Amino acid sequence: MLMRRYHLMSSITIDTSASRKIKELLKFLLESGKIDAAVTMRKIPENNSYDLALITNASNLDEAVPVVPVMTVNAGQVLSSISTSGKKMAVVLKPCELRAFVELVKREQGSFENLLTISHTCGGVFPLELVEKGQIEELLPKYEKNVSKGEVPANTRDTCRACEHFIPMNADITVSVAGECESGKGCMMYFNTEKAEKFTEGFAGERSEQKFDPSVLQKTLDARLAEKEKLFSSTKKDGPGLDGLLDLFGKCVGCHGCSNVCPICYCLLCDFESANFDYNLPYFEEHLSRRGALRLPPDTIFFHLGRLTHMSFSCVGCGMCSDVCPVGIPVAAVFKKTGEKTAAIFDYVPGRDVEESIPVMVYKEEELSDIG
Amino acid sequence: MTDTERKGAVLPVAKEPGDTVLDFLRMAMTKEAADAVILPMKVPSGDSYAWILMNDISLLDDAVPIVPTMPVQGAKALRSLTRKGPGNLKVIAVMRPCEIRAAMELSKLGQVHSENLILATYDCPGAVQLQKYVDDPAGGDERFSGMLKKGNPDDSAKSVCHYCENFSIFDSDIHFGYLGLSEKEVLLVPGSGKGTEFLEELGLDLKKDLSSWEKGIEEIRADRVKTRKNSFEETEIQLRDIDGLLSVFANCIGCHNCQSACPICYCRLCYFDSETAEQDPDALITAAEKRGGISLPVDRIMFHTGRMAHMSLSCVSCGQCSDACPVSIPVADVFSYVADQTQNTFEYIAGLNDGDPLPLRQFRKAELPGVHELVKDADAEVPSHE
Amino acid sequence: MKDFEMRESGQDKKLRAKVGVYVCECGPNIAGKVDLDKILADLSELDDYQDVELVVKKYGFLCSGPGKEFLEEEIKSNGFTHLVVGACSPRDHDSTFMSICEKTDLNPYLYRIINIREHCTWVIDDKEKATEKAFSYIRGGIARVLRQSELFEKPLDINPDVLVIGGGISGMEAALSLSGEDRRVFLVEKTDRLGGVSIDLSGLLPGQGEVVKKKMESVTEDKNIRLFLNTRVETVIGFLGNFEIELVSKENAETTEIMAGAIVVATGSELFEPANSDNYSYSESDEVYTSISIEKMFSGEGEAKLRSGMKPSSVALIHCVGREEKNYCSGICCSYMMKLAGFFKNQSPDIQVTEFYRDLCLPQKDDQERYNEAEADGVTFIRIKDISTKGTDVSFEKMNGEKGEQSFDMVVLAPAMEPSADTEELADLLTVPLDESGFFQEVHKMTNPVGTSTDGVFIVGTAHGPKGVSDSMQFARASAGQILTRLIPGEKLIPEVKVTEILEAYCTGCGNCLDVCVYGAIYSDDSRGISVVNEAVCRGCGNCFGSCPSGALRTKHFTNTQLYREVDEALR
Amino acid sequence: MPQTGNILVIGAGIAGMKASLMLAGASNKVYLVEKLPIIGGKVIKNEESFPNLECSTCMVAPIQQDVLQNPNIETLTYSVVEKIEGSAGDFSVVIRKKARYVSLTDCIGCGMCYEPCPVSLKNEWEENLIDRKAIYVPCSGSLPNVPVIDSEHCLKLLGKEECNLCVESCAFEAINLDDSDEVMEIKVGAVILATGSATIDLSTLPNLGYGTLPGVYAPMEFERLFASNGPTLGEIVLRGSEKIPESIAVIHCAGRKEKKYCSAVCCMYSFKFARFLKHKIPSAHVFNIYSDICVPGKSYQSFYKSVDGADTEMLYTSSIEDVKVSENESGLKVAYPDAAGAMEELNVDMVILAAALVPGDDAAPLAEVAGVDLDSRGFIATVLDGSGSMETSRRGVFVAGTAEGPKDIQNSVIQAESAAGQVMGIVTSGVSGS
Repeated sequence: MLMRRYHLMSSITIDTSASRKIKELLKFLLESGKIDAAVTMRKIPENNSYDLALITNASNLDEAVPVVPVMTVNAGQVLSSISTSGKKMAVVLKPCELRAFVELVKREQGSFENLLTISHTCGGVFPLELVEKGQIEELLPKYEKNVSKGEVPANTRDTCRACEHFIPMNADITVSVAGECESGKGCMMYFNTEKAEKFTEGFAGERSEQKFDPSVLQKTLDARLAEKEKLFSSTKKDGPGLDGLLDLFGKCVGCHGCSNVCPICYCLLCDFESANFDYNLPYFEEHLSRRGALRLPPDTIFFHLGRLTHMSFSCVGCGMCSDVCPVGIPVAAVFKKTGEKTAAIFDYVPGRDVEESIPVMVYKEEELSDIG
Repeated sequence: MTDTERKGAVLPVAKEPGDTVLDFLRMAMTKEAADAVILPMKVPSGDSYAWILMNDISLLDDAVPIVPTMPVQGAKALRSLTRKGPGNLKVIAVMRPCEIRAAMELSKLGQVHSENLILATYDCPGAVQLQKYVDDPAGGDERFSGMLKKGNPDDSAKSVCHYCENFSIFDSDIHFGYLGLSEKEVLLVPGSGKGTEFLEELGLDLKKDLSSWEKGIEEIRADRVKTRKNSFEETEIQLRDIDGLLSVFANCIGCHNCQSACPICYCRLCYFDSETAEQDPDALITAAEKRGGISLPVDRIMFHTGRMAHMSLSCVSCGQCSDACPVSIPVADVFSYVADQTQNTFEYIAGLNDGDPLPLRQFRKAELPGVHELVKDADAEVPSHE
Repeated sequence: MKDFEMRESGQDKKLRAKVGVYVCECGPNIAGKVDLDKILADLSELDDYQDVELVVKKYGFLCSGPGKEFLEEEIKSNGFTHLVVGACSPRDHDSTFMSICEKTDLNPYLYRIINIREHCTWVIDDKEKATEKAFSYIRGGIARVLRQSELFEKPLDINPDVLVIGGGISGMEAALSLSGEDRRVFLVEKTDRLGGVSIDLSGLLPGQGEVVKKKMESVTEDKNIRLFLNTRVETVIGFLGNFEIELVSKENAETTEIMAGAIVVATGSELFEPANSDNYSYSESDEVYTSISIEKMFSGEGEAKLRSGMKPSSVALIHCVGREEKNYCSGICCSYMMKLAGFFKNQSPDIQVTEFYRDLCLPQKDDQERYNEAEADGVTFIRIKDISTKGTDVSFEKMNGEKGEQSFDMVVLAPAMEPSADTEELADLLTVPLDESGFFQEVHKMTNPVGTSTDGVFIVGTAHGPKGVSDSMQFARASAGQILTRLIPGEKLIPEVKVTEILEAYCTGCGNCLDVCVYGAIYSDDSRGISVVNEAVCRGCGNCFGSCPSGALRTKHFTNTQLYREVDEALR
Repeated sequence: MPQTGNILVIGAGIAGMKASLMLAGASNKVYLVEKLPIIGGKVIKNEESFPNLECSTCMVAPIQQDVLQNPNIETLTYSVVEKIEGSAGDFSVVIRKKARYVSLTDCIGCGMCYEPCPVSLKNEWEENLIDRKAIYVPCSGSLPNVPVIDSEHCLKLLGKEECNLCVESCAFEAINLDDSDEVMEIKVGAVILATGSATIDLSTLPNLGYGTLPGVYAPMEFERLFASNGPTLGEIVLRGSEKIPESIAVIHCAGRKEKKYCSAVCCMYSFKFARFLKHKIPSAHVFNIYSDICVPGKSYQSFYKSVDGADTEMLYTSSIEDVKVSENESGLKVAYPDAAGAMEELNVDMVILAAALVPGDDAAPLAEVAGVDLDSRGFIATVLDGSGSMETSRRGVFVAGTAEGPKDIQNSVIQAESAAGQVMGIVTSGVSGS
């Protein structure tokens, strides 16, 4: 995977942790009135749970934990419902959340106009199960050590361990967390765009022209790619085709939770829940006479196939779907693998660039030549 | 509801109660009293079950009528089959009492047409919690057979099963009773006119006295009622005020799995997903400005209380909502506690097949006696300021 | 060939809207009570929408002649896509401003009147607060009007013909008043003859008896009235102007299908069965008759004789039979009982006639006179607190507590009038509710006693409630009047525009809305398993809107989004 | 002989308005003439109407609005019909539009001109319970909401003083003091008389004490006392003493003996009064003294039963005409013969008389002008053809409402629509026939 070349950007070195630095930035932006609201993860002490919060008053920032290995909801999905307000907002996004939002903007579901995006190199998040059991506190120290050493932390989400896009591609402000920050060399906050410069005018820390050196994260990248190989081979059950699918998705209970939490699934009423998939009696009787038996409710597996065709090439592998599956189907792994394969045909990377149009939405004369 | 003078039939003993049920179904299909049956079957990966409509008798060998866990609520399967009408296939469905009760409620909402269905239930000792079963199917099977013997749920079962009173014959057409009986004996009890006719058609003589079986069931029910009271008292403390409610649902991420798993939630698009409930971006942020910040996604408590308002009168506390929750919120306990109160207020029992229409869909002059007193007291206090 | 994008990129395709905001001074009523210029200034600086241009102006009297011309000109010259008028109550001038929109090419449903007079200036004395409230009302109105969509009137062809059910005096009168070259009347009678109950009545006024016979002749001769005897109505589907009706003949069970624009229910009434009241016990052989059998005797052979053929020398006329049980007074029994007393006196001058009554109800024009004549003729009137009979022996208790016993040759009971037998069945057929006395429920007791909640179905005569022959015929002519104004041959009917629609994608056919629809405007489409609104019948009352758990129902012009945005904006 | 689709309706009460709306609905041109400055008739004087005690203004205001906004109805308020000549299908009518001195189009009813007017006199519309100015609208909520100047009391119009106070107060130059009557001639195909009725002059019944004893009230006076837009804004207080009455007697059939007919509606409004009194003064004792109860029809008796015993105590008298009301030290004494004929006495603070309905004092002159006969009771007679026809003795002239005799609102509306139905029979057949 070709690492992107980075041009010279003004940046500051961070003396404290990335989380505290971003919190300082948010405080500065809110108090200076440059933004009306900030979107960041928050820790709620009394029932030690986490949630994504929209904060408009700087005094409420103390519970904010901008960089935390927890994703209760994909911020990209939530942004689609608030980004079109006229208000200026700074949003702290993990790389896959930012990429998910880019895919949504391409589908008219939001706009960057009033957003200042702040992202960071990401070490992956823990599954909701652990968050709900309140084990994040104990796992944090070991997690931060792994991340700073470029190793893949244990028991994070499988798609996070296999994620090679952990460097944010087009955020206004990027904070390098993985690989640099804790290794004593101090991590950097880069202001990639004029918007970033304009917003952060007067923010503490003297500026220096720096180039982001991706090679430092080469070790992390190699570890992630190895994990991906392992993950994709594990999802290859005994052969493709219906049997393979049945093995994987046989135990699906049809709750469609995976599509509800998926940032790319923005349809109000999924086609598989609409009247189109409501069969009358002759249908059942005819299929029963032909096949001797059929599953009720029907189309449990067909739903996953349908979702794959509708959105898998835009799947950013955030892992929310696997987390909410009541029967633990590795939905994210299957969608990430299929998605990457399809996108590769069009050499398309979901969320890389908002101007890059969605493969199925565009007709190009010379296309799919290797298949033809 | 058991009524004393009802008689049942004794079925030939087989290895397990489940096998007795399968023998009965084979006999019914060979005699063409039924064209097809709906039964759970193991999925290829072996760690869960799915409802299968089958008319090929040979497939019955792999079916598992008395199934350890409840991946999909049976009423949802019946709804998908009969929403657009009863069709002309005679089908026997063998399900847990709470599944058949949910189907009865759905029939009052035009979602299930049971004219050509024979709804069969069996004594349910409880069901293994779905995630626990999927993680360890073999262990799950073992725990379930233990429950079958004891007639009561163990700690692997769903929380609602521990205080379920309607675990035996309720109002289905036919019922397989075996809890509390000697080893492997299974009684077949008709629950409705249709059920009696069906059994007589099959040539079964319904003469077996059921009193000993019924006494056993009553004993189990008695201590279930006690557990129910304690559990509701606990939930009451948890839900004492809005903060209590907020803390119970604090981890909710708004994935609405509980609504999709619930058999009573038949709406195609939930009101809380539709664009009407969707906040206008500016209004959202203005609301946030008033409080200095809001949690995203917004309206989680509104969703749960709204769903309660819409379906709690038909809630049969089958526990599917807790099973489907990724962050293990005890949704079923909360909804069962509320449903208990709403259904008592209307003196309505969810799932009865006596054609008693849904409380909110009929107007009775004398209704809500409790409320009248409340209103009268309130009036008394307010000085009439004419 | 150039690669072309299947769709333009999102940003530049925003809605272009130009909203005219006109605030009426209404003389001192508004201008005097609020700081109008501040409102106009604040409105013009509204930055809620980058893609909407607001034109904000004020005017003295928008409802005056020049005001209306000014507004029409403004709409045309500015080419507004939406219009908001800050003025008075919609009840006063909503229709005025909508008709102005109709003169321009601005759809009248992309306009809103905001009541800043009755809601702000007339009720808030503090000028500053009134200004603030008026401003926020108009701001909410703009938000709502932007989310309104165009609606169009859908004129419907109508069938001017009329179905009249019941061939009694009121059915015949309605049929005769309605039939014409351009309007056929189908008169359906379940028995084998016309005339109904009134054929046996000799009528209160002289010559009233002949009226019924005359009406029967003109009905049979009228070429525009098609008569169906021994026929009953099987099914009725449809709405005002378009009813499809199936008639079934009782003789050969053959069905005929007819189309009609309106239905007049004239199914009459029956008499209360005295045996159902425990005060009166008698057997077949006793000389105890109901008033209708005596009427038949007098209008038949002209005499009322006992079974033995003898003329009675003493008669008891007992009023208010069944009045307690039915809990209503039928209003005309006193009049016709005194008439019968007169007939008995003519039949045998020295006959002893005693009338027992609980209350004398003499509201008609010449009732009192008839009472005075009867008294002069020697009829004894006894007001009773309680009464009971065994055959022809009557025991009673007067108002002063005195108890009395008397036996008579003949006893005539005046039973209460109650709804006819097939009322309930017909009510279901026509989705017309019944009232607490079991008669058809009129849509408004005082201002529209002939109409029903199902538009196009009218109730006349004693089907509406107990009444006399002339009142019944007046009800019939009133219903004819309403039909003549609503169903004008050749003209179209414009049903309500702001109706409710059901989105097929969301509806699961649970039927909640069916239960709450008073007008029977929603039916279930079993093939698709959903409910459907018949937009020609729907009155847009919104009852169903509240009953749908999944929000599959949308009332045009009052959608949730419109209402929520209006409130959100107003409360900013 | 030209058949014309125009119709003249005299009287804009509930009957006149309903008949006009029905005829206008069939695209006939209707001239609606009303002698008062406002439309609405008697019904809008009651706060609520029986049997379901619905608010009268809420029931009638939409009908008034429809009449005023209907393009086919030309409403001529403050006008009288002076001549009706010709025959059915071709009547020529002379109408005098009395000078209003206030322009119907310019005035917006802001009410600024009432206060400055120096003249003050009794307001007949409010049964003289309150005063009004020379420039006035009969009550708040009048439609059309435009005042009229009473030329018999305005100082300027009487030539007594050069007073211009109302003109100066009007911001819209809507007042023109040298306005004058206007006479117009129209051709109509049919005429409907809907001029309503009046209550008997109770002072002609000496032993009931109306007029001499202040505590004795006529029914319309009590209606206005109870009305929220009435003289006392709904407070029930006794004349002079302003005291809230603790005990009230409602005496039925006042004037029935003299008029020799039952007025059909008094029982129902007497029960309504009992309900009003109990509602406004919960501690009050209410008595209804009756000899007969006339509650015809399917929904009246249930209202009577709901009032009987709950809001009032029913006292039966063997002869209602022998009831006597006299003064005693604490208030009023009502003497009446009980069931056995023995005289009973009742001490109350207030008496309300359920007065007989009689033809309005303009009924006879109207019959003159319209050339129609009156019946034995002085109401306008109909041709008694046994089919309840609303046609009067003169072909083409119809009558509806209480002008034909005492009746309730339901029957007035039915008669109005029935008369309109008959008119449409002639006019349409007339028009289409020609």
